[in-house]
Amino acid sequence: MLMETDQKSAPTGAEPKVPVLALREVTKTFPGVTALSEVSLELFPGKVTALVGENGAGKSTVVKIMTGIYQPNGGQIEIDGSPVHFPTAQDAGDVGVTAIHQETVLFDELSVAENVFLGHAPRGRFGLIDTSAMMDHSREILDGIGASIDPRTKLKDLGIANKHLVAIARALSIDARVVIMDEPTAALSQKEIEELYELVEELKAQGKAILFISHKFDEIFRIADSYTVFRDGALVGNGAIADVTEAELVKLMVGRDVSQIFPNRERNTGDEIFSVDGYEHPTEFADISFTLRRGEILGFYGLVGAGRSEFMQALFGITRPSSGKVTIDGEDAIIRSPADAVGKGIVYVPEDRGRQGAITTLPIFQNVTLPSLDRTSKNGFLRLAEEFKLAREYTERLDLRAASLDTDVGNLSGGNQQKVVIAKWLATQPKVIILDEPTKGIDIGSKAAVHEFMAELAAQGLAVIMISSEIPEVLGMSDRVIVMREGRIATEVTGEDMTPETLVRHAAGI
Amino acid sequence: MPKQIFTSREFLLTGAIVLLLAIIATRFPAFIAPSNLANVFNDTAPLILLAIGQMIVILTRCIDLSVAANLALTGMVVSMINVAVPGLPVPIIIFVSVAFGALLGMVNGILVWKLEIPPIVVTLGTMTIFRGTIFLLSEGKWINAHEFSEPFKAFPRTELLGLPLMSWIAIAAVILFSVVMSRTTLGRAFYAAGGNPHAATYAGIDVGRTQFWAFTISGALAGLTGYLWVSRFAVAFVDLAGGFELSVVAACVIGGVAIMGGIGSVVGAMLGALFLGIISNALPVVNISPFWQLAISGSAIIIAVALNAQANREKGRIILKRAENAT
Amino acid sequence: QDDMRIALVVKALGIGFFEAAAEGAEEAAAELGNVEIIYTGPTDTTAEGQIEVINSLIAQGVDAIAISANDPDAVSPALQRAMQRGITVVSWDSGVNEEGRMMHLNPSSTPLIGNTIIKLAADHMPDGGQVAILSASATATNQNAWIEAAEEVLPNYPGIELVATVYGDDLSDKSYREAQGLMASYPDLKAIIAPTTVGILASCQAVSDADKIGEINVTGLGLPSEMAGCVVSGATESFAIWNPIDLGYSATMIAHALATGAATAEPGAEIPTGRMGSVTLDDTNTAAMSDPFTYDASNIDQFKDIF
Amino acid sequence: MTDTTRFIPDRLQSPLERRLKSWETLLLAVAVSIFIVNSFTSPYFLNAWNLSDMTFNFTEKAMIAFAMALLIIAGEIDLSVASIIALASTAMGAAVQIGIGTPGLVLIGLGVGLICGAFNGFLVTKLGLPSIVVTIGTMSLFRGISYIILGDQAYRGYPSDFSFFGQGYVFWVISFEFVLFAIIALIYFVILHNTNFGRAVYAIGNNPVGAEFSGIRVARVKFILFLLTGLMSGVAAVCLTSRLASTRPSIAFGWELEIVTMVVLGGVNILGGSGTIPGVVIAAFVMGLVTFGLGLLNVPGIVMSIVIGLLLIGVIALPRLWEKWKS
Ligand SMILES: Nc1ncnc2c1ncn2[C@@H]1O[C@H](COP(=O)(O)OP(=O)(O)OP(=O)(O)O)[C@@H](O)[C@H]1O
Ligand SMILES: Nc1ncnc2c1ncn2[C@@H]1O[C@H](COP(=O)(O)OP(=O)(O)OP(=O)(O)O)[C@@H](O)[C@H]1O
Ligand SMILES: [Mg+2]
Ligand SMILES: [Mg+2]
Repeated sequence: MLMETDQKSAPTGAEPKVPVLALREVTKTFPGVTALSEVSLELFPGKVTALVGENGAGKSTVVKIMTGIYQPNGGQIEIDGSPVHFPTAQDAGDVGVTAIHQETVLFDELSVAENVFLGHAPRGRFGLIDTSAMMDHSREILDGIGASIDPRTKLKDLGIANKHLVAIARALSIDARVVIMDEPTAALSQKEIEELYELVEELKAQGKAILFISHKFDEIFRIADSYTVFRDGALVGNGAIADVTEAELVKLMVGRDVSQIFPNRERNTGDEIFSVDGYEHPTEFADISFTLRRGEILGFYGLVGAGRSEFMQALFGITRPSSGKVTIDGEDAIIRSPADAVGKGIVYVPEDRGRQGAITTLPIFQNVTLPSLDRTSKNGFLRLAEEFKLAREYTERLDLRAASLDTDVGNLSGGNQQKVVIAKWLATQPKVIILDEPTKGIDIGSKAAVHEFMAELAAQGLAVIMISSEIPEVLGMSDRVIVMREGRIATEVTGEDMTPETLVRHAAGI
Repeated sequence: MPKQIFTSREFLLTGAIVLLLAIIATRFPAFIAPSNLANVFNDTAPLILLAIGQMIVILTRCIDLSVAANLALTGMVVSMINVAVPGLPVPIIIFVSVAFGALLGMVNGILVWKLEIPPIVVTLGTMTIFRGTIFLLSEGKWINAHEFSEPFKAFPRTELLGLPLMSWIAIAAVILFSVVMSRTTLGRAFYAAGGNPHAATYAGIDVGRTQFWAFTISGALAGLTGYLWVSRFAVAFVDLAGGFELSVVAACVIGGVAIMGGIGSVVGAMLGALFLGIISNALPVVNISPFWQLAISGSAIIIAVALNAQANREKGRIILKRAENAT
Repeated sequence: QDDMRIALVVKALGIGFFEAAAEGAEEAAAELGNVEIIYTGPTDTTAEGQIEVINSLIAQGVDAIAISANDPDAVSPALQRAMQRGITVVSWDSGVNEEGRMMHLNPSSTPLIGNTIIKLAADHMPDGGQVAILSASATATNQNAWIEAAEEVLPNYPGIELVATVYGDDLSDKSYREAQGLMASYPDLKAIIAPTTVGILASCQAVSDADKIGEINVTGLGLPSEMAGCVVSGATESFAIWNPIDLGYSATMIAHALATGAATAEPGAEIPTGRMGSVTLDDTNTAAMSDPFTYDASNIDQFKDIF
Repeated sequence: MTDTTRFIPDRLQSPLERRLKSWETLLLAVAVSIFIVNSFTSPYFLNAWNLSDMTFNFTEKAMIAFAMALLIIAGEIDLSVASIIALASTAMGAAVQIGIGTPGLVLIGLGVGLICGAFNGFLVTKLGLPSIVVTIGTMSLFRGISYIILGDQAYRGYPSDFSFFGQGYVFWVISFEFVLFAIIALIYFVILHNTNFGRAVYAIGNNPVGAEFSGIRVARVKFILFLLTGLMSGVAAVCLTSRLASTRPSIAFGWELEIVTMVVLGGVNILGGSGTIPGVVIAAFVMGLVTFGLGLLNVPGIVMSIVIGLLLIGVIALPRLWEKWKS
């Protein structure tokens, strides 16, 4: 195929070859939001391009445009230099563009093989799907990535890590020329992450073009050849990874200098306020006991799937433990539902913000006052003025950014949604606040704000429990760390013992 | 693998049907004579056909409340055609009924796909509109046995290898759709679109269009059943098969189709239909007052949905090692 | 506004029997002059549907309502309200309880119909045997009265055994299935008696489908136009019916007479019914029109084009 | 991006502006136009007594529709309401036979409604079954019990003072039923729009998991909603039985779909999360006006249902078509 080699729209076009896939001044708008404005991006065979940017910068939107899930409003997509259209995901697959998406987009009720091949299954006689060929192919691909999964099992019977491997197998099942990975390591454990890096190397060696999206700088610097930075839907920089430092990247992303330093806290903890004694559940956790003081931040570390969320949700009354006791302020507390927990002063900021944390289709003020209606209402009758007052008080304290208090929460950015959830709980004036992965998927700028805020809560005398899978965050924020493994407490560490090595060792059980 | 077969919904339902037959046989042995069972099957054929269509619709997270009205309207249309042109050969009549039914199904499908109106609202509306259209077409008049041509009436009763054609059509539909559902892209798309619509878009499946095809198939089957129904009972009128849509949904539910979409099978739908068919045929002969029928099928639905829910209940995650070994 | 408006309310629109009755009503209207017939009714045989129809007739201030009721009790309060607002209310075919109408016109006398339907069956069963009844809805007053009357005369027909009474709700498919059920439950069944035009047709179909023509005789009340096929095929030896045209005609005549004050509805009163002569009210203000007439292969061709 | 605290206004749009652009306004316009059309097409329409009679076409259904609206907003549905009427009416009829007086009858009617509602609520909230199937089951079950009790019989002989509920007038042409309807509408308006409970209903309908995680007792709220729906069915049963002065098992047959239609026409999202009581009130009037207006022209009921069906789809489809056409 003959191509013209001069690419006028390519920002820095020193690459020798023609890009396999290129975006030219692509724009994408949603009602009220411009997700992408005239961005350009080029992917070359055998090269890994890292795409970085804050939450909502438009990274996943680019992925969806490249794979035919969204249609751009302007600009064009080029394959080997000639313009193409991807009306559906199928069309992108047909020319060899494949993606591991940020969310796991698979089918619980279908078999592993069908998940791998849905939409492009091998055909046999009469154009019917050739089931046995499909099984064989999937087994080959799964073996290829070191996953020993029977392709006949239903997807719902797999654990989260295996599901992710199936998603990867699906991306590899078409003979791809371009492989896109949108935060592929977010749900994987360290071991699986290493395997993924190996896979990336292998794909690279096969001459595939790779787009790699991540918030983790260590891995970007480890595997990428070049980088592209988005800010607020616009391209703000690109180049070879060798020519850039982490600080420069961060500055490009956020538009200002950000330090990864955790807030300095005065660690003066008060009296014991909360204790858990012998919490047990038939399948999820066992034998959990600990205590907590006023003004203390207790970190919970563990590998993904260690059962931290499950245990916290039991504390919050979502699931019932089979035995165990909770004491708060010296009194026994019986918690059978979240309503009970809130009544006792225990609140929980869940990991799954969109589904569990906020009611995204209701306005901000209603989200904030939902658990506090008893205080804003009179004899069970609503008083809107009181509600606005309460909502304003707490959202202002958190420096929420929103157009108005009656905007639906779903219209806010991820970080601001998190603030609404926290405001909702602070308005109930709790004693213990549990934060489950409070900074997961949150960009570096917002992250610092959340950390700042946690420190402030502790300073005000709240007892804070923080689940986190990021070691720097756990070490930087906590006074004390409990490490969980397979539903049990592996160890509890304080002071000098709080080192990355101890945490990892206990979390992995080595 | 065998364990999977024995715990499958279809197997359990077959067991329930055999048990039901055994109970009936204790009071009325002649009921399980092969000829009578063939009769029961033949009687249930319309319900089976409609249940297959409904199952596909429910798979895609929709519901089609207009099936019975579609059946009646198509039945009236082919009857009027038959009255107007008595010489028209039956194959053409069948083609017209399938095409016309499919067309009505497409109306539902378009509204769901292009305007994204919730299926229950769409089909609630078209249900009354279809019925009303029959009234407008027929001016409310019935078409009775003596007005139909003989070949028109004879078709579903014609016997082939000892079974009426009506039964053969149901059997053929079960086989055809079993293959379609398990071995074609469209069939798998129904499962995918209903099981996880979000993921389906990512896999290149147009969920709306898949739903459109589900409604079209349901409509086509309803149209075909419309012809079979009017020719079998030799009558067409506005209220033909009134309220039958609920029996159809009930058959699906009993057959293990999950109302939230994504789960169900053709064989299950057929078994669910047979279960209801056996009950309604058996009550008169075992001398239970027909007034019990409604309460019995209601209880069957509740029990079936409770059992299905039990089977589908999320087991929760197993994190503890000891619990994993225990199960 | 000088036209007198008489509403003929039927059980459900579209049933051949009532269409024919409406024809008779129009005939009466033409004869009387200055009378407008409003032929109306619900689309399915429910009392609630009829009440809505009655309410709108009251609102229009019609002069008279002649109704064949789906439920003798449920429609009664609505009809009482009609009478309070000065509307003449008569029932015909299927009656309303006494409070709800001024008079009721039976198509024929109940004992006579009861006897006829048994006799129709017995005539073709020289050796006796089992018979079953397939009725319309369980709430249809007229059907129930006839069945009761039939049971009373049963002892007069030795050897005839009534084994079951089932209900097809005047739905063809349900009636068909009930007929099938009867044949399955009573292998020795000799006759199915269906005192309803829908039921008799469905039974006929069921019997011919089961290849039992000659074994089981379907009889009862039916319209010649609809029954012609059954008689030809032999599934039905004979059946009976009164003339629905005459019934609609008479009901209209009576309603007109009462509404104009030409006659009063009271026990013993004689009300003229045009070409049909006149009817005499008994102590429940009920009158009978005429005897049912029997149709068989010999005369069906003559009547099948009329009604 | 500055770091100073910014002021966030309470609202962007004034409540009045929001109301003017709402569904209710559109529906009100429809209702007024139908009213005007009716007064031109029939000389009998503008008459106090006739308008009063018109209200009987919808009051009983609307009472249930209010409770149903809350249930649908919370993401559930109850298709058994008409069958609850049948069962409650049957119970009252049976009570008449043993000589229970009017106050007792009312209590029995309401009590049976509550019990049925509790049964539905139990199946849905305690066993976690999908309400659309559960209530298709109980729909058959409740009416089936009526058939078992009554068979082909009817209960009559209600005490004469019992007739007040369905046939009595409070003031001139204002019927008791209409007054009851207005009071119930007001109560439901306050419950849904002005209480904590109503806020919980919306929260649950928008995101049941999020509501649970916010400390709302989701199961309890849903259970209460089923109870309320059962209770309102009981109230409607008292009115309807009184109006018909008799009970048969087929009473109120098919009402469930008309009630759902009324709720959806009133702008309640069938998928849950949004809707208002004024919307349902106006929808009740729209349906009453359509059926009564056409009734005055002696248009058969089935043709009216075409109009209702078209309205149902039309009022949802037109705004969407408009949007599509604009963009
Ligand atoms: N379907 C949609 N409808 C409306 N707005 C959308 C939609 N999808 C994305 N957006 C908006 O477009 C912007 C870019 O979103 P995108 O998901 O691409 O961000 P991202 O860079 O992938 O962020 P993250 O790091 O959180 O994954 C955001 O403001 C988002 O709210
Ligand atoms: N088998 C599985 N199927 C589906 N999702 C799973 C599975 N296992 C884990 N997940 C999801 O992966 C995420 C992490 O798992 P989990 O919540 O158990 O980890 P954790 O130890 O509690 O810690 P954390 O909350 O920090 O991730 C959760 O969102 C969980 O729902
Ligand atoms: Mg993203
Ligand atoms: Mg977790």
